Amino acid sequence: MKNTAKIILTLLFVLIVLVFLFPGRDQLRYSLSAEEILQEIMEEDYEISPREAVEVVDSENKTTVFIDLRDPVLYHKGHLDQAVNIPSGKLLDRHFMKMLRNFHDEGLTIVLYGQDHREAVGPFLFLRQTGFHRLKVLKGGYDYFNRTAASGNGVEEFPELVPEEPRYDFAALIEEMGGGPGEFQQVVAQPVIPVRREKTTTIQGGC
Amino acid sequence: MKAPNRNDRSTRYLNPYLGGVLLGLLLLMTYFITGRGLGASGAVKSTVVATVNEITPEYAHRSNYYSQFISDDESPLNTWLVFEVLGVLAGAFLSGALAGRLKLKVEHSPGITAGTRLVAATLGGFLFGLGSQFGRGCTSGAALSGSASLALSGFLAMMGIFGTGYAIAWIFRKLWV
Amino acid sequence: MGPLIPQGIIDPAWNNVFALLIGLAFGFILESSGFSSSRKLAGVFYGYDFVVLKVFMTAVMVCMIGLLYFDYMGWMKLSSIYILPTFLYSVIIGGVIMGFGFILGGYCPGTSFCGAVIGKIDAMFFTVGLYLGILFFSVLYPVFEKIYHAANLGPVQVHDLIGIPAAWFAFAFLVVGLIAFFVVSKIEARAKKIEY
Amino acid sequence: MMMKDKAYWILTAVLLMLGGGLLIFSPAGKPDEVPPAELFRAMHDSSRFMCTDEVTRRIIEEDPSLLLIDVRNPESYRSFSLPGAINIPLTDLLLPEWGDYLRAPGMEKVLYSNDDIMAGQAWILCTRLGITDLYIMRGGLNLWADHILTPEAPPETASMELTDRYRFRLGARLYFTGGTGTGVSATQAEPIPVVRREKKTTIQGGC
Repeated sequence: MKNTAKIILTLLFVLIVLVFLFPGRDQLRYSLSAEEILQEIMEEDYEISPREAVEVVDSENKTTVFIDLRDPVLYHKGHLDQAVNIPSGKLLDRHFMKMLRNFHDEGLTIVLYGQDHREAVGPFLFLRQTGFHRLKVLKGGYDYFNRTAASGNGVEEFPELVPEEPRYDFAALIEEMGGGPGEFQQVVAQPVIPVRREKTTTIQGGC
Repeated sequence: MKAPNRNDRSTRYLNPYLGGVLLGLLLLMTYFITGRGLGASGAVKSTVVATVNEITPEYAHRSNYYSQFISDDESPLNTWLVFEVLGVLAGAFLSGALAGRLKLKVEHSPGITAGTRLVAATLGGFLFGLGSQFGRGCTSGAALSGSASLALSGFLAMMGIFGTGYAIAWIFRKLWV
Repeated sequence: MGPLIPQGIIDPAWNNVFALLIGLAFGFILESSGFSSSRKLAGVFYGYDFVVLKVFMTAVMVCMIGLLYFDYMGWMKLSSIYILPTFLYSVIIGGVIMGFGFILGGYCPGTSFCGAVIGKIDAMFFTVGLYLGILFFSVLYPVFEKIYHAANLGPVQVHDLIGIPAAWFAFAFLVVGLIAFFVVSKIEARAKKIEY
Repeated sequence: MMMKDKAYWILTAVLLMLGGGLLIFSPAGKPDEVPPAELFRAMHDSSRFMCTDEVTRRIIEEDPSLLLIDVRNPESYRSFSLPGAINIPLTDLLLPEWGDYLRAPGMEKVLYSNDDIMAGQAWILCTRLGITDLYIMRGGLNLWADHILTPEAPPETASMELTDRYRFRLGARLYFTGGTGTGVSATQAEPIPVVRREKKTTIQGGC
């Protein structure tokens, strides 16, 4: 009996070691809870405007590194001065991750940008949640920066390139086309009091 | 393993750690297949409900308690736990038979008579039955499955059972040692 | 993906078949670990045989870790299994009564079935007592009803309550359990040998 | 005797290893969270977007499995939002009372804002928390207004597909504005071709 016990336990042990070695899950972990990150993007200023970016690019002391998240082809067509190209889909590749870590450990602020603002949203939130805290996003992305930089010191604004700015007065537009705003029955959602869902009723009690 | 008599197969048991690992894996498998743990006292409850329903159906339907477990199209005995306990009986019999432990006897400490032991056992069973209803499960249903699934009630039941056991063990030592 | 039957991966018609098979294994393990002997079981309270503690705690640890791994691997979410709801007063009262029952009877329900089926007459009496106890409860249910439903905390889990990740709790539990095994084995070795 | 108890030591080794593994693997977050690597994969999956035409089609069909969620602030929501949408401002996204909406089983939840920046942020946070069947309306209300309220007529030589899509948009505009739209002659306003199932794929292809 004792031998059987030994053999079974040893087999189990081997099996477990194998399970242990094979999944090879990466070491990525969330360093912020979802609530914390939400609070941060709502309250903190994590965007840098194209104007600021122009200044940063022109300034001497390097405390900032720009990461170009676009495709290498687009990157080669033109990018911010000294920007490093890390295509957003390859962010998790080991050497890119290591590169980012190094920048971060050197105390540099990492500024992400894509062609437009949207491209940087995912990578920003992802990196921010997994431990990068000196992290910013170039507002409006490369397009907005380019237009601003090209306009020199002009006061030109490009509202169509500012993220989340409504480009229309939607209600007015609808009205103009013949439909009154009253057409839209808005459902005022009642926050439901969360009913602790009885954990699957089909599974009934133990004893 | 301390078998008093090396040649006597009937007192040779599985290594407790191996038994524990196997039991744990079985419990895990049970969770994986059925989504809930093991149990035992629930089967007795079903038997109680079934007999009461058989004897006085009106009372059973009127009672807040019994009516929870009675449905018109199915016998109260047709539950998962009843089948599980039937399996337990078969499995234990098999194991006992293989190890040569099948023997009709009253097991009691030399300090007490068989009669005392039987009275104590019945009383103990009565209390355990009562307690298992309060605890919504017995040692296997509440303490074992509950603790394994990290349920607070499982740990409370476990602490209740073993804590009380240790607290009063001295009083009842005559029964055992 | 799991649990298999509630998720419809295995047809619910198999439910009772699995119940039988799982029960079979359960009974076999309990009996062969020595849970069919009340004197062996009671040993845990008198220091001469800690088999209950060892088997029970090992099973809890193995299953707990297994469930957490299943959860981590995404095979079966911890939230998809049945978590016994906590009715605070009821479970404590129940636990205390069961403690008395354990000391007096020397069995718990599952083990008494094992004992009864291999011919322990005391286990059979225990089972009869069990039946009577549940009958008693069910008849007096109107009296107990209030306390039975009092202080419902819902299906709360320990790590939620303490506010630490489940893995930490499991690890702490593991360490405590393993140390306990070591200690009780020492006690066991020193205790007066009892023949049964 | 204890020292010789091999079973105990094997058990200890195995369990401690497994337990240690849990400590390493388990994210600091809550158990239901999607691990970072999976989140990363999900956020590069373009199926998280639902295009404006698709959303419009389903609004018109009054698809009961569609739940529109406006994540802008309450003022913007009150002034204009899509019919049937509920308002969960991004700030309040993670409040427990919204859980029942976000986790409503069998519903396809579509997040939108003026652009798809805020909706994208909301999508990432929710996905991390294990919420599924969640989409972003690509381009947000701005693009929706471009496409549906001010559709651009395709050139004469355009393919059938483009023409059909244009007609669909005109029809949809009629649905939303509810009247004689400016610049739409009665002949142009074809009956809405929404019920024709086979169109679905071609419309989807356009976004």
